[in-house]
Amino acid sequence: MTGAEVHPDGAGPATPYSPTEMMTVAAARALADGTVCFVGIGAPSLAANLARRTHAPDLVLVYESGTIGAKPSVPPLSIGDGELAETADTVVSVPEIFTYWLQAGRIDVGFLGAAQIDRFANLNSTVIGPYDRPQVRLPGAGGAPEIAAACRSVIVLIRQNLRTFVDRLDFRTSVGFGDGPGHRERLGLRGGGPQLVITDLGILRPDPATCELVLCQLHPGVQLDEVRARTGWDLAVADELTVSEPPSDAELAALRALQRREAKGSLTSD
Amino acid sequence: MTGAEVHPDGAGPATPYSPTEMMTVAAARALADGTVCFVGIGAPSLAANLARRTHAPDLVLVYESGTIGAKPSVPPLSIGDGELAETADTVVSVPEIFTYWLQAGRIDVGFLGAAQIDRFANLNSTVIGPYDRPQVRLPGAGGAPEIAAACRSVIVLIRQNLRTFVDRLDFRTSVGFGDGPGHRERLGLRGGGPQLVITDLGILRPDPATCELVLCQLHPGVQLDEVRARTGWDLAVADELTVSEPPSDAELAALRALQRREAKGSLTSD
Amino acid sequence: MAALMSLAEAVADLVHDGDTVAMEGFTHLIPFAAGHEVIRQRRRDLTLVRLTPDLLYDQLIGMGCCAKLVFSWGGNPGVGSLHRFRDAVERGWPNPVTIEEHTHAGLTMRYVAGAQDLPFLPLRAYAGTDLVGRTANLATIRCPFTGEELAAVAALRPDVAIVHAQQADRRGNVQLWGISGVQKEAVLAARRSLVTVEEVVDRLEPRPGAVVLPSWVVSAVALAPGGAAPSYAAGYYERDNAFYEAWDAISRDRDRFAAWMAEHVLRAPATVGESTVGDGVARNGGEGR
Amino acid sequence: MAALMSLAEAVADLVHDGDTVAMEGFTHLIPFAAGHEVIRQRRRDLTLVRLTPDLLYDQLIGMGCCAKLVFSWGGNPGVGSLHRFRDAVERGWPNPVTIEEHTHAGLTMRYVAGAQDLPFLPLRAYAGTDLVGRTANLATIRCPFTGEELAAVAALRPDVAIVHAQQADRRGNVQLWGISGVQKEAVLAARRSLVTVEEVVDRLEPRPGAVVLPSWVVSAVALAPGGAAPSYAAGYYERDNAFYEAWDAISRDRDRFAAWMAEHVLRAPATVGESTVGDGVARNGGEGR
Repeated sequence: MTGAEVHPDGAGPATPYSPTEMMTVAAARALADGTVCFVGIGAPSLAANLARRTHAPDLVLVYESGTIGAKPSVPPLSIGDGELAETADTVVSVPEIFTYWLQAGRIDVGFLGAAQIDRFANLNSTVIGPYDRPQVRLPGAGGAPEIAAACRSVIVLIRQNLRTFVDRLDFRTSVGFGDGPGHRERLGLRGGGPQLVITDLGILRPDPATCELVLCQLHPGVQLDEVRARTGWDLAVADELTVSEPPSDAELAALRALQRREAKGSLTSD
Repeated sequence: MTGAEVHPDGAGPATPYSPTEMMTVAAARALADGTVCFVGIGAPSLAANLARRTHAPDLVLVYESGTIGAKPSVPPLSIGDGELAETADTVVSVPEIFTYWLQAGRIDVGFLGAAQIDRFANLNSTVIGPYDRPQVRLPGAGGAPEIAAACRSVIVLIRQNLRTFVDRLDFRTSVGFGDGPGHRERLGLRGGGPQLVITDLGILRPDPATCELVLCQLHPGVQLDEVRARTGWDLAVADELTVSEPPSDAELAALRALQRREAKGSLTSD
Repeated sequence: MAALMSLAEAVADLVHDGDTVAMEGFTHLIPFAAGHEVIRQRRRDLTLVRLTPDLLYDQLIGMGCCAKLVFSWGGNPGVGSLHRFRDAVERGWPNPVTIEEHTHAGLTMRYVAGAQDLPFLPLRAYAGTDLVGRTANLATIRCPFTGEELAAVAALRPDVAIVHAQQADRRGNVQLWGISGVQKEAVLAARRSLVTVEEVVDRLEPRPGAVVLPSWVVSAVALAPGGAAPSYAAGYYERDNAFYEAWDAISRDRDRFAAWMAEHVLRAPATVGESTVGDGVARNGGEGR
Repeated sequence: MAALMSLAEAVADLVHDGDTVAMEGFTHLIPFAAGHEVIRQRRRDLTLVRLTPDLLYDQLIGMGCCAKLVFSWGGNPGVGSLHRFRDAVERGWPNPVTIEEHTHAGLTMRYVAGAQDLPFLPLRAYAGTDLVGRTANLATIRCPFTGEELAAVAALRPDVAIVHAQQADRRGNVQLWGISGVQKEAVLAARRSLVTVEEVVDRLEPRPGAVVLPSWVVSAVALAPGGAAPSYAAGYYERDNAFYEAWDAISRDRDRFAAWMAEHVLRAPATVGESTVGDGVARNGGEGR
């Protein structure tokens, strides 16, 4: 999850940063304070914890292991890390988290990653190749399909290239906008679906009319042609394409401190 | 719940006792040690706690308020009495007690009372008179229908007279053997149904073939004619009618000690 | 986020005439203080929901707040009948009360379905009883795998749930412990919720067997020390068993009931907007002893 | 009543070839020691069930114990793929493993239905995904009240559930605390159950957030200090994150995997009947560090 460093051109903050860091910072910024956020492990957890340490101290972190209101000092390596339970407002069973909390529509924002995404922000985290003769067997659904279905809004974090941004998913694990307008409603999905797709290149949002992902924002230094070349379909682009604010020194410092603690945690846990 | 005292004729223990005490002692005796017992308030709770203090110290008491393995020192006046929770092995929610524990068939013996019982041990605790124009509106179902359905065996405690032992219930709140053989199975009820009906006059058991209640045992001093006269249908009587062993001095002492504590608890709870 | 407000303000804000209101508490933590405030504010045409309508609902019914009762067991636990409930159902006094009657398991699963935002849940219940065909929101459903027929109950989504808890913190997070009944489900099933508490503390110390309701699923928290009396609050006070016994005689007669309510409930008004957390509602504790 | 016995005896008694076995623990309290004993006793043709087949199931699959896997997420949390799982599914090594694949919510409700002894439960899940039509024990059901179509999952009743807990008392009552996952449901859904524990104590002290399993719903309790390592046991030891990372390289190669298992698991046999509670199984702790 590292990339070539980006050196700001002098107009912004001076600290160089990686595309992955830009992605994480963009995700953190998307979380308003007080938001109730269903968090998976890895980039989403890092982004949510970064938000909590910067502009959103009252972010409510809910992990599928049942911890509600967790306030970890170190980004957890696993959704069951002990500190999540120790710092949580309450810990409930897995049946309860999926029924009383997620299914009931109490979560504002769900974070998802995936191996593949299509133009309607449907996601594949199950298999590359045919299901019965897999080329790469991925971990599978986990909580993703219900997060995609039930959260008021979903943020997808995914690196952008021809393996990930595909014209046709090998398997539809989680529904974004399905086959297009009205499909979520026909399926009875109650959440708003993916409203934000954050990649290492920029930010995409669904077109309200067509439900197709539209590139709305480029990260600093990224060219539009590069994004098109890394997208497996004919990419829709907003009329007014903006450029992401580079990570501030404060954001980078907080992010790196989190990652140092994470790395330390992973080596000294015994 | 008092009655005329019975004075043993000198062959048994010397202490006089009431028909109600005989009924409670008979109920307590029916509980083998180690039995998992779903207990309501009043006579059942008194009987179960008497059993726990005499021959069945490892009786497991489950109350519908969610207390599992409660060991109260005083018979509770309400199924939610604080001491039930304080002395329990675990306290679970009401949804859990009815689904994971009662419905799942984990209870050996359920105790039920009622305002009316019929020959198939169906019970009415809902209404006397027509449902829509009640003569006496009773408390209603509570946990009874599911206790009657799911426990491996049910013990009914009820005073016997023409108001309680009726040819036709005004309302079927809880199913005993329904309309007769095979009815429980057709209804999909998994528990064994009422295997024992204990009254102030004697003990009745269902006939294995007809499912109809059969008088099997008289309490000391009770005449068969009296029982027939207090039954609203043509009562079946066992070929070999036995007589209950009168309450022993130890049983009476334990029972009365419980009742003294109960009465004291009810006056000094503040 | 739960707003900390006075009980009078909370009831004025959250409970409206015609609402479906669930006041839960399974013999423990019964929200008497809040129910009394509903009586004082003279709410009418309420659909009152509760597994075990006991003294508090007897009072609400007798004071004419209730148009419909959804319940599974209506009695004075350990004592006998609820006379105001019976008078309403048997004789329509002070107003006719329609009933929707369940078993504990069935009404419980109506709350659970509501809390899960499912339209129904299946259960093994009701089969062979005369409740079938008489009780609304009850149906049968066939298992798509085994073909077995089960009962199904419709989700219950009260307009307001009212519960009493031992503690809230200053952010409005709530903790209750001991016998917890269906309070969590009632709050999560309801559109709005009010939690009265024995005290507001700086920090909720985790307790064995505790149910925690995060502030963001509660509409309002109101301080009401003693607010569960004459029922009990584990760790605070015991059940006033003598009052439960005394209620039998108080409630048997319409006039004596009315006089008792006038003296013990109506004459203790907490004026809307007057009181603030920490004093205005403390008086609700201890009444009816 | 749960029998207190050695881990080797308990596995010999309770786990049979061809059984459906659920070893649960949601990242916390994963029953590694018991799973290793299953490997040592060379159980075959197991249908292994688990929400999150991680390292333990990777080991069971790689050692040829598993004929079918019922799961919802199979990965090395925070690290990446499970290489033995992938090798079995992608290339049939050491034996083909068929899969029944759910979402967390769906598989969870299969356990819950089992624990409630219902044949199915409804939930909002799966709609629009390619799991529909590919996954057994999944159907749709129409709400009898609203007409809405929902997913339905069939009850799961494992032959055996195996979980790890912090403590049991001498009567076999079990207490676990911290993240408790679906352990209670797995045990209550199963026909038989084995609980390994960090220690046997005279009295279970009630803990915040604890799950208690009364002795009478557990088949056997076996002492296995360290028995959740390299996962963690809250209050006893932490997760060995370094081992989770190291497992990626160990498991990537078939030979290296086999050698590691031979050295760290197979060479630590707990002979049936030899050990008694208190010593025989303590050795299982700490392996894989």
